[in-house]
Amino acid sequence: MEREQLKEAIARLAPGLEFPENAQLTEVLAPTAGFRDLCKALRSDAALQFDYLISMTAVDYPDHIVLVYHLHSSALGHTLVLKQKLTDREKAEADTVSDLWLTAEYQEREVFDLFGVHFNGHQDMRRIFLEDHWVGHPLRKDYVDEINIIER
Amino acid sequence: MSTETSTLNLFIGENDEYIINMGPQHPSTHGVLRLELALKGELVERVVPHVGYIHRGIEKMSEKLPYPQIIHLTDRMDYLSALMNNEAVCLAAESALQVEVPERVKYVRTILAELQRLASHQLWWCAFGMDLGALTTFFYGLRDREKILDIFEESFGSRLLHSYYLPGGLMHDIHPNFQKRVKEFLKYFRKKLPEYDQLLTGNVIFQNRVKGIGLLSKEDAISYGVTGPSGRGSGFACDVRKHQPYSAYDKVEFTECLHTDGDTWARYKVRVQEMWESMHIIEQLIDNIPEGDYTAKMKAIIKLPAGEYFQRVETARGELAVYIVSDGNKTPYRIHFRTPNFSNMFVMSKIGVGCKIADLVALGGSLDLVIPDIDR
Amino acid sequence: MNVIINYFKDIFQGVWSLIQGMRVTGYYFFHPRQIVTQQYPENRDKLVMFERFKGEVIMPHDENNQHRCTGCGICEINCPNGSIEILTETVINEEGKKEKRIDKHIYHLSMCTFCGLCVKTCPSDALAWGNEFEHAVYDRHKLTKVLNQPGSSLKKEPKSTAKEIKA
Amino acid sequence: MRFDIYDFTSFTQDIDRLLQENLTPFWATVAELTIVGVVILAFYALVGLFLVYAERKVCAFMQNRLGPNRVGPFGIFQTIADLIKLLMKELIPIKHADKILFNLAPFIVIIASFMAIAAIPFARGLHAIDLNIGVFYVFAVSSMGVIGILLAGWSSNNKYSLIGAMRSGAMVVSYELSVGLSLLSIVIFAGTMQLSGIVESQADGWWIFKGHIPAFIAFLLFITASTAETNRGPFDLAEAESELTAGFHTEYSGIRFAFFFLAEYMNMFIVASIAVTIFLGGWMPLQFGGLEGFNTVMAYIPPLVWFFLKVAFVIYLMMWFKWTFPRLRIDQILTLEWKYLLPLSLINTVLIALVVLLGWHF
Repeated sequence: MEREQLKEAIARLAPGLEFPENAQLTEVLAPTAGFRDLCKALRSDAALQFDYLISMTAVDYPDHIVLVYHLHSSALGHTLVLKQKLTDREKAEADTVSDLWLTAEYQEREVFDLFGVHFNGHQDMRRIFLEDHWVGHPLRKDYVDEINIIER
Repeated sequence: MSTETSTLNLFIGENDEYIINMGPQHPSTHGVLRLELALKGELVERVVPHVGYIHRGIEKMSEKLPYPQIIHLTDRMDYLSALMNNEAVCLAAESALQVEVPERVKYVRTILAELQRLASHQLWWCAFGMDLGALTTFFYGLRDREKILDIFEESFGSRLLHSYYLPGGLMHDIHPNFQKRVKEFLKYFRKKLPEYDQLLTGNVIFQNRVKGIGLLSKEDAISYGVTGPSGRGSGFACDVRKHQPYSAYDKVEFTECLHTDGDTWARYKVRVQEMWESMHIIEQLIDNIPEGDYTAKMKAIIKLPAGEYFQRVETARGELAVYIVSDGNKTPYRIHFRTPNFSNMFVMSKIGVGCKIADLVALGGSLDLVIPDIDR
Repeated sequence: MNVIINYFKDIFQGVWSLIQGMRVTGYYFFHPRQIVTQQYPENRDKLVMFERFKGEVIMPHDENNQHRCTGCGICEINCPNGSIEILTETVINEEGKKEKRIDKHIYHLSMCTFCGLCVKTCPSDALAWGNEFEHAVYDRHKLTKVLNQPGSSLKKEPKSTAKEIKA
Repeated sequence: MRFDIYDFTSFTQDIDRLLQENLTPFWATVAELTIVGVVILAFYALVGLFLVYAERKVCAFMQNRLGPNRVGPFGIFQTIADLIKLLMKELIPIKHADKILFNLAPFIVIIASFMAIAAIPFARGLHAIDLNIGVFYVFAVSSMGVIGILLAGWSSNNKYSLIGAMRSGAMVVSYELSVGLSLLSIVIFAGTMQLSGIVESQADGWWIFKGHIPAFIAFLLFITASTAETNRGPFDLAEAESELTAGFHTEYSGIRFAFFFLAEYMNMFIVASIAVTIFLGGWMPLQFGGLEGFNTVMAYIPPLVWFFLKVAFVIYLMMWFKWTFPRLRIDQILTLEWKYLLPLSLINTVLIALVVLLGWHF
């Protein structure tokens, strides 16, 4: 599906979607509210069928965290970058999509571990790589570890 | 799946479950993976994977390093497909800079990727045999893999962790003997690969051990993001080489090996078939490597323009995706590696249920896990 | 009846497949020439590594004990692990001018990941790969090496030759 | 004292007479027992060491390797070096292990295999005891070892060990049947359970040749089932190192581990000896009717050489199995026994009974 068609098809699904220009792939910035419903629609819509979550990660900016979902349709072969912006860095929360794409269960755990984003509705919200008593979330830009991180 | 049941000292878990820890030190977890198993007799009732024993924070480290220096870290994720990992970062950087790499580089990268895939599948084959108790396979696989490693060593001086690519091309040109050696190897391995079938594939014990074990449906494979030969064993057409060709894959003819059974046997067959396909791909390219420069003209300091870049590459184990967020500096603002083993491994908690311990070993072997790739 | 035939067919096919496998191992058992083991310490004299083998970073010196390192520090910047440290000193040369030149090129082999960026980026081709691979020592500090030999000096050569070598 | 390499009867009788003449009957018996014990013990250790070396060399050659080649020429002293290492190693005490059983288990395993050696006839007149129910005795004693394995697994306080021990128990219980039935088939042929009698009955041809196809099938069944009984080869589920790390002997170290190790190899030797005695004519040379010259040459080779050559062949066969095949799963092992080996053995036994009744054998 061409990029413009894809944008049209997605824009039909939910209001308030932004389509940033000059992106490498088709990109959608979705509002936090109703994000799960949008995901559900993206997955089940016959013209879209985004059934494969390639990767799910987060990017930490000084004043907000962006969750990035790379979606792919195994049947139709188009790719989409779905984003949502979490403005509250201190108590970052998002809705889980782990029941829609099963791999998200572990990718969300990773984001929780390294970025400190809590996913509501996730059944097993534990740290995945680090020990349970670890303090801080290492991939945040303001994370300090004077022993292990050597600045040069 | 609450945390309480994962207490190590409990001899008996909930509902009279017999809890054992497979790993982190265990011969068949292929690294430091810990699987917490709840058993009923020999039957596995629950698999809870615990990872992170060798988490090195490659993504965090990469945020402080210029792009050429990130490449040597990618070697250390999936060390058995180091060249493909290198390639992923290079391709992402090249597409960001809109550099057209010379044809020679594309050809060499494709040949090397396929050689690496062969080497990786050979190691998988021999380790898989060993998981199932056929110890001799291990030596045959390593014997043949050695030939590929020698080719690598002659061309770029290293056997496992190559860091041979740079954004824009290669570190240096391939060795003059490269083509001759690769052709010799192909001739040799075309004779040896049927031996693999004779020894293991046709064996009735082996077939009984792998058939119908660890059934993974296509829907689950897609939903779990199980890619690579493991996903293709379930009928998930996920070969990035085929669907989004990069390097010289659009110039070669090869089939995407698909099996629909989704069991350990299907995954095994896909990999053995891929070894044949890899040889087929190399044969098409090896005589036609164009002359030319081994690298495109690059600036001394590589700065990606601000933006986000996403590159998918097919490694020996599945789909590796690199996601780079650049703010225009010489270091990435954020780099994320979507590693194939991360998704491939967690599917064990689904398909491992109901197996016997021995089956769990078999299906773990068939997923071909490399643990550093999970932990990054 | 079919069941019984299949039963015996299964047995025969199974046994046949087992014999196939035994043929492979049996073949190698009776063909000891196929053995690939290298008897390492014994074959040390004959052992030739590939010329590009990355054993360690070295700084080649010529017969006059001269090297090409100008002490520019590009390798130090390009090393991802900080395994190269360059100590320079300022001396007054024959012409009476102040000149910066290398004092010690320190190489921590214990931290090196053999990525090859230092050798690749060196503008004057002062560094190269050595074939030595027996690095085992009893003391970690012995892995920290000074690459420029004591008393060595910078090779003065016309710029054109340096370029030719690079090309 | 007459020493005849072809017949040890007079030799052993002479020793017996010598002792009886010089000592009281009680002390003579004690002396005889001691001699037999020491000889068998020395033999046991030697064979064990040699077999470990042989296995390592055989598997190395099958895997394109050289195998041990450092200690002594061709590494022949490697196993001795290993033994010294094992003797010097610490016996690690296990917390919460059942101390008595834990220490007892290796001895049970080794005693069981030790006892079985006693009944094996190495040459005419060369055996510790010639029971008239020899087959039955060997059969009974050799399955005692599994008690040791069960105890080891249970007392180690290790979950992997326990699983390994239970597997071993399940296996032995089932494979006993096939072993018994395949031995029984030759007992039907020979009409005796005395091991030396069975060997003597093969003077004109080994049972594997004389007994037509049923005897050959019985041989295959016996090899398969006994490989399983010795916890070896594709049936090494009890230790299954890729699943259970080391199974029942995970927690053992030093000499206790060496006992398990030695017992495994000795069991292999015993099983091979039984197979040779029953199916391959024991110490009898290879004879073909009608080939007089060939038969004379064959008969010239001493029986001890014949016996050990045949044993080496059977052991090589078992090693060949082990280093070629993948391991079976526990349910497949039981399926193999109950669905394939056992019915086949039963049919085979009936067939042999028919053959014997109709007098079809040679």
